[in-house]
Amino acid sequence: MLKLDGVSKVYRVGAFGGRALTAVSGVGFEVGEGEVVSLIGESGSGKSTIGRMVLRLTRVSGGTITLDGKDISSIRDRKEYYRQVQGVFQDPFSCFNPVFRADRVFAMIKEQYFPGAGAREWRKRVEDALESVRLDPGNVLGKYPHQLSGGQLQRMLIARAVLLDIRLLVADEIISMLDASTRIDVLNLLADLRARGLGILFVTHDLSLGNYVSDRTVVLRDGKIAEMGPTPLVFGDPRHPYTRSLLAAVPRLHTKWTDLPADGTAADAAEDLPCAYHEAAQESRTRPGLAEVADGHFVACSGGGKAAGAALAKKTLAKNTKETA
Amino acid sequence: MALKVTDLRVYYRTLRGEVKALDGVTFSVADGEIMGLAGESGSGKSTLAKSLIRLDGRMRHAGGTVELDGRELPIADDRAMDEFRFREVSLIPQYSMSALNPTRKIGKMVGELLAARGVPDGTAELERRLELVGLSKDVLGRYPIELSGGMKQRVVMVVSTLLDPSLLIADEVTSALDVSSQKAVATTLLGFRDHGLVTSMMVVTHDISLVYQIADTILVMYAGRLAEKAPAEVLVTAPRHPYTRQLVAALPEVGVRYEDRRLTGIPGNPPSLLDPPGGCRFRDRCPLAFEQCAEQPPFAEVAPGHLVACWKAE
Amino acid sequence: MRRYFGRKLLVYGLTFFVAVTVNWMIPRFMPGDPVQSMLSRANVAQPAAVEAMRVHYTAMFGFDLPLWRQYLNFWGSLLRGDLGISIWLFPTPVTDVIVRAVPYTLGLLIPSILLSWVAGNRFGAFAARRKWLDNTVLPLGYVLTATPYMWLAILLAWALGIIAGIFPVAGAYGFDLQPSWSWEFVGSLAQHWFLPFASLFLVAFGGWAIGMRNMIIYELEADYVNYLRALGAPTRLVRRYAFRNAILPQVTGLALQLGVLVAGALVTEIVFSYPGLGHLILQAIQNQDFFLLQGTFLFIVIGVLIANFVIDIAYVLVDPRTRTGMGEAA
Amino acid sequence: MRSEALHFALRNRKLVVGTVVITVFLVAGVVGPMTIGHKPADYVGPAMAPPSGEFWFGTTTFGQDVFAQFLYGLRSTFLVGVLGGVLASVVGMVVGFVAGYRGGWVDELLTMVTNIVLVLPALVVLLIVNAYLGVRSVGVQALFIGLTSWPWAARAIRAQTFSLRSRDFVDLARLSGVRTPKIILREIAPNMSSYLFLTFILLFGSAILIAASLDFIGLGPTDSVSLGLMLNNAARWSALQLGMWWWFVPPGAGITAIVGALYVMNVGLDEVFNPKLREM
Repeated sequence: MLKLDGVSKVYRVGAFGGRALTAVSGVGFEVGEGEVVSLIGESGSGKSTIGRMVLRLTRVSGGTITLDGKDISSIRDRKEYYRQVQGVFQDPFSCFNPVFRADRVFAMIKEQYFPGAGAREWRKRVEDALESVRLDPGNVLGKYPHQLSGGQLQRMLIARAVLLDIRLLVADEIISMLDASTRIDVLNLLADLRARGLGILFVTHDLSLGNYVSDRTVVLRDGKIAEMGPTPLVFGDPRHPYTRSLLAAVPRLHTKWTDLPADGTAADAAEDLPCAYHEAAQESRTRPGLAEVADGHFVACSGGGKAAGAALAKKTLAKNTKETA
Repeated sequence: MALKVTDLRVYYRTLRGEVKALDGVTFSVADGEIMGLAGESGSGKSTLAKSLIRLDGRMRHAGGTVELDGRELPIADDRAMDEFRFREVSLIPQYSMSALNPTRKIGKMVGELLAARGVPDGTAELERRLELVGLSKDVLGRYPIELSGGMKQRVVMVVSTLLDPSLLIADEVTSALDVSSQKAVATTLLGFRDHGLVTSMMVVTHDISLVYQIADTILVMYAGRLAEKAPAEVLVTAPRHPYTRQLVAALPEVGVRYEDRRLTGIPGNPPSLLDPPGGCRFRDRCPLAFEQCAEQPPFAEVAPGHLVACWKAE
Repeated sequence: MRRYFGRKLLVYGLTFFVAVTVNWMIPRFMPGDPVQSMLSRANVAQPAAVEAMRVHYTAMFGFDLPLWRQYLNFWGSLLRGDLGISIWLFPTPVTDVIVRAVPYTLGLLIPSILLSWVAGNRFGAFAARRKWLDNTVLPLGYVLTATPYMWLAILLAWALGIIAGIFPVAGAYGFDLQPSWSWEFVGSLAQHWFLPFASLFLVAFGGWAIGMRNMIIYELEADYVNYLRALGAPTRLVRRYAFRNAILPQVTGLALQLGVLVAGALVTEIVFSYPGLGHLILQAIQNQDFFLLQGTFLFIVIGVLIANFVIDIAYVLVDPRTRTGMGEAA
Repeated sequence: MRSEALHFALRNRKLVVGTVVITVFLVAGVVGPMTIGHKPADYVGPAMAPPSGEFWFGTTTFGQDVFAQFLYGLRSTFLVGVLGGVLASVVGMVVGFVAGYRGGWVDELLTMVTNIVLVLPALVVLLIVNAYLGVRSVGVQALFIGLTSWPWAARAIRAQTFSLRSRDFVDLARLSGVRTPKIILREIAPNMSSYLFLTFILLFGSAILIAASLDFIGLGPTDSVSLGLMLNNAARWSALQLGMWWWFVPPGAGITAIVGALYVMNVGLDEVFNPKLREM
């Protein structure tokens, strides 16, 4: 359904576009109907930029994004596109205009897409949508955003997207600001939507969340794909040293970091492995820069083994400002 | 006992009345203990952390005492607290990226701070400790804007622990970080304790899996009160409070997939703390609730080092 | 930093260009014949002199040339320092008239701007410290900034000049004196200088004090202040940092306020018949001396641009962020 | 949230005092002239009379009623303030919104223009314009003041817009198919309505001050009385030397009171809208 092909994003920074900053380069993957694809990366990996490009909030600098084979930038009528593709963002509080009631997000949809709908009919639709995200309409309609919890707001935004009978949902870090006791329910909602045939692009920095809900995983690093494939393969048999070190750094609930092979050894072990890309046969390099090491499991060159691991170790603390792009 | 908090109450003044953000908490932290303080937003964990070092303008100390190394902390008296700050209690704030004065060179700022606190010359020690976290002493001659976010965070960590405080409070220091950076920061915190730079530590976080990695014990708060405190391993594997149990069960882990095991959250929302209901505050969301829950359960020891505030916890 | 100055200079260059163009354009948009309207008001008795002036001004405007030529000629004579000849003081060149007046205006402006800025900032920071001071001083500050410059000048002249008779209220020095380096003359100069200076100083002082007070209050909410406080830093240190950081927007504020301050000086000079640029402007308007008016305008614009540039340099000196090349948010 | 603002508004002394002062002067300026039987320029009384029961503010050298001039003058002062303030706010808003929302080269260009107008000393430009073009009515005076005093407002609004633009609700509106002008008007502007109002108040005050200076220099309206013109006349006819304080004190005091009340109101409103500044 959705297909990215060699997509790049170059930002011009400074006055009159003096310098160029490449946020995304040559990324290609697909999202099928009824499929959840998680886009995993650290801050600065370009994952949110990709989400914004799919939502046409940011222009594509190179490559194409197509929906059912049609270049999305050629769809003149943005509304027509947004009828099929919608997004939910990280900060639910920032998604609601604080000076208006929260249900204004629904009114906006009505105004733009269903101006002819009767008030009663529309209210029924909104209530149905709210119930489909397990919200009690009586509890949330007519309230101001600050009177609702983050979880409630985020569900309302999903309900808003559902009102449009969309086919693809871009979920950008939608649960990272929610409390632990409610975030899993929102995550479950994504799975429910998938069951209804929606394609979902789930952008996250949290490996365990991505793993929980997605069919396929794309691991991004510095704007490029490091590894991608069916989620069980990527997490069960990571072939790129970057994926391995990410996995090693994730705090787990029943295993301490100290229980894993010590820091250095894990990295060293990864480095000693030969580069999966170069090991692979020439004919398996079916995509630019990626080699297919198993069915649907692609991996990029580790960038000279040691370099990649060392780069991560260095990066460890150097880069932790939140991604803003 | 390094830290002993007894029936501490701190309220927030708001227009609609006082929010009982911290409503009677009693616990202690032993020498050398790293205690994780976990809870959701509105649980009172940040209020507790702030209360131990500096109440902000809208907070009111409504009762209870805090004792550190046998001395009572005058937490309601901003002036008197100054003597304890930095030397006895210190803080690594959530806002490390903006915690340094942007118009002063870092070395100069630290020097002026130390001089103002009556510490003779700390430069040599400062340089040594910067090296410990992998920074060269050159950073002292630079302005904060010349450092990366990670470097600033490390500088703040070093400055906060420079006077070897008895208690270090780390307030959500990892929440905005990438996984790899989280690990490094958490490990550095652990190193501070292991090198004896700080005696005990309170690590405030919303992320139980992270704090589990470094803490000896974990204290879980809910709606302004304590729910459970136990050794980290016990809290994660055998929690006794129904809230903790549900919370831990709601955390997805690497390897758990939706198709295999559908996790569930905790239905409902925490009560408003403007006028909280009497009795156990979790009872509206609690699957085990019964009549007795209308009465506040004591925060009682159910096993050595394991305290729970629940009538059903045996 | 190079970029920072580069951008600033570009803006100033363009501003100068715009000012000159406006200056050139306006007489050409004026209804009727500017030369005729100027001469009709000129207090010149002999017809021969009037004829000489007509020839001169018609040539100056060069109305018979194509517009672009007129425009280039205008720039040409401007760059030669030729601003035409004053009607009011015919046949003195405008440049000479202005150069004679400039020292008086600068003598008023520079001390009143600098002193009010320094004193206002100190005082504002001091006022933010105590509640009662804040509550009493703040309203006073607002009244001062809201006062029209000329009205305060009139009040001071009336109270201290006319009623108390302490200070003279007109001119830059006694009518019976000739400029010289005698004690008597300098004393008279200072006496005449004081009231206009004081009224400029007071109005500006109120503005700076309020600005500083608000800045300090914002600054004391900053994260670095909270951090310092959490580490038990004494109030003295915190305030010193806050003051230093709150000064930065005040430096920018100085640049923004320059136009208002200059305007204040002009009207104050008029009140005191002080022989600076303000006085020239009044005379130019009353005598329909457009060349003088235009020349004064250009002079003031150039002065303001130079002052802006000086402030930019000062800003770089006080804010390390501009020097590292990372904080190019200007 | 709204009732909260009202709650603080009514308890904010600065705001209340400022509003009362403005209202009193406004009523005096609007209603006052109707209660006076003669025109402000009429020679109705003895010359140079100090304040008395008949002529509250005394008379001028020519026997004109200073109080009548004051009331009429208030009217043009408010008029110039409101017209100039509104115009400057509108220009500042358009430039600020567009530059802040569009960004890129549009922003570069508008910022450049803004900076140029900002650096030019407004009063001096107005002097030239007024002297040549013979601007002699309150409306035209307000027009020129409005056209020269918008830059700082544009800069401030641009900065605010810039930070609001990156908020997610703007993206959400775009995802709902809402067009840009509507997003600015219905999403961004309401979020800074208090800020826009504060900007307007400051522009209002500064327009009054600029107009007073122009009037004083002798470039004021010829078709009406204003507080600045009264000062100009008083100075021109040596009220100072003649000790006729009743001639030059009221107009200046009027301007100071109005502009000062506007500023104090501004601070009061700022405290109401901005919880950080509220006194607990």
